[in-house]
Amino acid sequence: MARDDKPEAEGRVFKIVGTRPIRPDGIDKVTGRARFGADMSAPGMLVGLVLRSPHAHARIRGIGTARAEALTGVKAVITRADFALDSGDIDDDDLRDILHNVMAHDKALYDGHAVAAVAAVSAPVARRALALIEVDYEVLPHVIDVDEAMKPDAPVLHQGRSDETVPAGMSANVMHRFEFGHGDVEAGFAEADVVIERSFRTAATHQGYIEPHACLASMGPDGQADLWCCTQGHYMVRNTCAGLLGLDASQLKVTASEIGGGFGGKTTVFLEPVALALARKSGRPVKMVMSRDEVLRASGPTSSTSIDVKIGMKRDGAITAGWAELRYQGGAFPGSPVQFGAMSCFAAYDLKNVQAIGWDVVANRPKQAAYRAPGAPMGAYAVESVVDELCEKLGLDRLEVRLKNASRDGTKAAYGPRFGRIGLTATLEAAKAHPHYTAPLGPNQGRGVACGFWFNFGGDTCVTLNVNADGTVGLSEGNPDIGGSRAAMTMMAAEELGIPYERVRTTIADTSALGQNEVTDGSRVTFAVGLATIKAARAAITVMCARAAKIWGIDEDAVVWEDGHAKPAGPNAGQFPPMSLAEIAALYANTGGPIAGHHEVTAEGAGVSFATHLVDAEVDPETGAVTILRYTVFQDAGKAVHPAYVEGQFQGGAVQGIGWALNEEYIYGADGRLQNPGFLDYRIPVASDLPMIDTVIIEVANPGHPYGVRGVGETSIVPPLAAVANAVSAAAGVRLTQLPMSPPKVLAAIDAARG
Amino acid sequence: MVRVAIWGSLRAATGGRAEVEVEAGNLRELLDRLAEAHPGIRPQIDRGVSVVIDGLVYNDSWFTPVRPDSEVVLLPRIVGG
Amino acid sequence: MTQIHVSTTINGDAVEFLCEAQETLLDVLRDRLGLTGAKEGCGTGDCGACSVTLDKRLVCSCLVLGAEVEGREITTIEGMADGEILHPLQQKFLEHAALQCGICTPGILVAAKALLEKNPDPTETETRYWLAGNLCRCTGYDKIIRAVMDAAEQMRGA
Amino acid sequence: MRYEAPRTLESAVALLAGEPGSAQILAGGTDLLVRLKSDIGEPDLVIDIKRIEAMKAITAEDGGWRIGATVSGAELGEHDGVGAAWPGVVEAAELIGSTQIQGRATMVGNLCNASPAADSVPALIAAEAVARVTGPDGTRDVAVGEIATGPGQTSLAKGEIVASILLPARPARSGDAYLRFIPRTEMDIAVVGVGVSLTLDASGICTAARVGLGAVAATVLLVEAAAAALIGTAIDEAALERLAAACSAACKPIDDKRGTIEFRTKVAGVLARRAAAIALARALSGHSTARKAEK
Repeated sequence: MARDDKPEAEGRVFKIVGTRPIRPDGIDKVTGRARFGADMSAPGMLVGLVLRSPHAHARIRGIGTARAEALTGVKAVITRADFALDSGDIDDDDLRDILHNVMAHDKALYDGHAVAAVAAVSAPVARRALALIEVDYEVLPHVIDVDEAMKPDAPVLHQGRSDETVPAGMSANVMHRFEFGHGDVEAGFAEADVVIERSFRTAATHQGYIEPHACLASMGPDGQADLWCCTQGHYMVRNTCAGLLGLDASQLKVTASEIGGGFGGKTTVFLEPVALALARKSGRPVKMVMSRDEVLRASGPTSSTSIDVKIGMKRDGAITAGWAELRYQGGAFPGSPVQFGAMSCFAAYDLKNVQAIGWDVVANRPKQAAYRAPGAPMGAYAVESVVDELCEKLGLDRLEVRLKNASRDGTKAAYGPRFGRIGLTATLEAAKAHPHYTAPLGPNQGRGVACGFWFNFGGDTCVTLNVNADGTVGLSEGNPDIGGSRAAMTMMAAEELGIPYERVRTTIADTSALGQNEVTDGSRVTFAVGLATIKAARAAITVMCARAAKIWGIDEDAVVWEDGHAKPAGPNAGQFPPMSLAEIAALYANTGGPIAGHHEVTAEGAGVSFATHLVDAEVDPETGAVTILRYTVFQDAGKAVHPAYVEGQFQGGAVQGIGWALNEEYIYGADGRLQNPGFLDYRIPVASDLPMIDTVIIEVANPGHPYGVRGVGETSIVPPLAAVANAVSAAAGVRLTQLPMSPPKVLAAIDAARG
Repeated sequence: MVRVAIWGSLRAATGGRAEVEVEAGNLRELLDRLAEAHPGIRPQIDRGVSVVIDGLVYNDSWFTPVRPDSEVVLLPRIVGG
Repeated sequence: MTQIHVSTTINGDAVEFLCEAQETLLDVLRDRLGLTGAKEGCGTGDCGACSVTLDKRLVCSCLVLGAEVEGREITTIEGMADGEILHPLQQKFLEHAALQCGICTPGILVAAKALLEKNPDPTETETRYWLAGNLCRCTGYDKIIRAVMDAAEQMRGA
Repeated sequence: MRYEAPRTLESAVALLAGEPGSAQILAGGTDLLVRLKSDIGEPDLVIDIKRIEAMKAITAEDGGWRIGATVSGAELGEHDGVGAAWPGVVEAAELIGSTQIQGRATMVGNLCNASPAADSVPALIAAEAVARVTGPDGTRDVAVGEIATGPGQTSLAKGEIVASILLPARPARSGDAYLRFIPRTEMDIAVVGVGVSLTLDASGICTAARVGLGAVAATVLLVEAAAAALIGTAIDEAALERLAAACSAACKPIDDKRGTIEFRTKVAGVLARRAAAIALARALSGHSTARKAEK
């Protein structure tokens, strides 16, 4: 069975993988030369702006565009009627929902929902035009809270969208029910010495990428179109926009700009189809850039949640049963990530009896988009809080209890399959041995620990590697470089070819240059694109060995590749001096033509990943203010290709989690409008809020990758909500069950506990 | 016959069984046979599933071999951020 | 609409431009002068991605009107390297992997340079507070702070 | 929108008074430019007062300091004289926004925006600072506490500009301090802000005190009961407790996205006690202790 396979990488000595070279796009990014979404312009370019609903829920009775169209300088005004394929013509539910989200149909479903758009010669003219569009709204009752939305009498967003898993009699806002688990939880609770059941709530948070969505579209009357945009996946943008606008995929060329952060939030489209529709109607290039207010109101934050967890434990720390019910609102359309919450929340534990139930619910909020390990941090927060409380109640060491119950190689996961090679216990052992775990704490200080898990993902991947005549190598791949992946690909290509890092240049190709590439998501890029890069390099090596064989007049099979050279396989193959890659490349024209390797694959076999986080926090008992004093991340990377960027993923995920735990939240007024659509009151952590974030990279090789790589980007945000909550609860002397743990909530909890 | 583990909320379509058996040599056959034998699963297969075969997650590769002794688990389609 | 004529100095070069009264310095830099190194992350002075110096004072260019800079001196990220020689901060950011996506990087470099010109030997806490107006969502700030402290040490030794 | 950058206060006043439409003063611009983008407020005329030489200065006056309307937070923080005399006022002004905002934002702008949560205003009220207002009918001096009349509303008549603020001379054995509560360590609007200024006699008894309280009512409050709790005492624990109680009692806050009524009411007392302790230490030490040390 696959899980018993020895990883190919085991015992391999790397020359480049595992070092820390300077990233190839680095100089562009420290000098301001790198071009991000909003940095492109075109001759004759117009400015496009979107008119957005001020209502949380309203029927659109009519839209009058005549006055806006009459304004001098306005070149196009569009509404839903301008999309060739209206909802009735699209049989794909997901695509139809994307279109409904990009431009409202019969109803505006949230504050910020797009209802019309204009293209004009300048931003001031476009702004004036927006004010001239007349929308006749019939305001409807709205619902924001997930538990409220599930009530039978809640205002309903869509009728008839609930699927076959939803029991009769529930609110039409409930879209889907998931259930996972095995064993008999009631029997398990009966065996326990202590059973604790708690309810938790988490607020919706936003990925908070610093670069707002931006794009530049142009389209000729022949339907040929070009689109430049910041996205996690330009192939996805191509396919989606072609579908929404009725274009052939081949007619729409999408080029990914440099991307200023995404964290899952740029895995769908918002402006891109609108810009294309405006460009088509106006006959001019159209640039669109969201304001921060638009990003927060109308892109895709993650779910707010309401979660119940019940866990039983014996006196010796053995968990006898775990049960959870998770309710996630995913905004105005089906598709909250609740199934991932339900699948992952008990993943760190080897349980005989476990059940997790998830409910996908809609509410009058922006349609959620993926956010780094979508759905997992909230479930882990609830489960790890209860495990922590059980340890506290039974007087047991928190790491020992986790080790005692930890998932190991071959454990049947709570979500079904058996784990292959996993590194959870290695992260727990490393945490136990780390000086952080036993460092003394002062008054009002507490230490928190939590584990986290993410599945990781592979997907469609294409890589082409061209060997140039001068012995350098051009690598083309199709995944936007969101955090240093060009460096990782360059390293893996150089490692496999046996040439210096500096001789490889990696380019993110546009959609016309390569076949389909899955979005940069699911922690897939270093794993899947890396795998394809290695295989493409091996294909080029096969060609080069064949060329050397021709030159030497020996059999192709008698040539091997070592340290960047073709060599006769052994004494019987003949006595020829090794030929370097550069020597073979120089003779390309005489030996059969240009030399290349490529690999196209739907990569499967991504290895799951675990992390353990340790955090110390101090609470000011008079104000509820929380200070993060110390933080250490222990995570399994499989193999860290560029350790500095692996550490960066660990640190960045931890800090996003700290923000989620402490101060980030979507705050709605009674009118259903978002009250904090800006970085002033949507409070992401600033530099002075944080200590250094220490990291320990664990390497338990993934058998599914030639170098043992596992994805690292997402797991790092799973433990911090719980770890920080456990630390704050310990410091405050009272268990906190709601996120964010903003000072008013912490102070109220302390005061309530004191009576 | 390959034994396939079915997640909880799909068990309504399998008469409550947590595991069903189908005759299949690869992933495509497995999904086809599942949908034929248990039509209630088809809407979810259309919405998207991932299949774990011996601990590794597969989404799309129809011709991935499945052996009679393989451990096969059906899951909702796994994506990421 | 009548436009305002402005003469100013940007990265040491004399520059003239026309702008409307409500246009910000950031709009002028990006849309009229092609200096797209300064980024707009919020437009309200909360993220620091548009940081430049105005008469040697660190400011958010989104909160300065283009019309205000008549006769002033502006430096942007495009003026930080000396030809092909990177500023020590730029070099240290590369060595420390102090950027992931890179969108906040120009603003943080401009802000860090202003810090080291005022205080060549900042503590970690001083560095963190000085940079509190520069949001970074990728790195958790750790490697940024290390890069700034390391650059400061190198510049003191130079 | 038109932009004007007059060279004299008189011409600025004339422009402001003569504008038939709406007009706004541009000093640091850190609030005005945000408002310009929010759709609600593009005025017909913006008058940039930063070209007026007389408003750029910090000058000694009658033992105190006069701060011009266009002096930025960063410039104020770099001025040793003001920092030594009124460390609490300077630390309050320096808490307005980031380093970048400090490069632009002015204390007079902070006052004239009339936000109940303005950081410098509680400290200015505690300092008994006086605003000098110039308008078409001449110049008048007004207590800073009388400038704001409600959120975003001021007592300034059409054409009037606050040209400077005078921080008065202060007796020996005086100290002041400002503390605010924010959820992060920087980049937030005060949820509660407290400025305390006090003077001791030779025996350490408090002879004068003023307490300004921000973000707990429609305008920044001068809490006389809080001052009374300190005056005549050695500012011992009991006095500090009475001060805290008086501050909490004076709160008339609202629930909003930044804090609850309950939270603001309680934290006002906590911060008042802490700020008074810092002011006391400064009065006893005879000079300013390090500003921003209380992180």
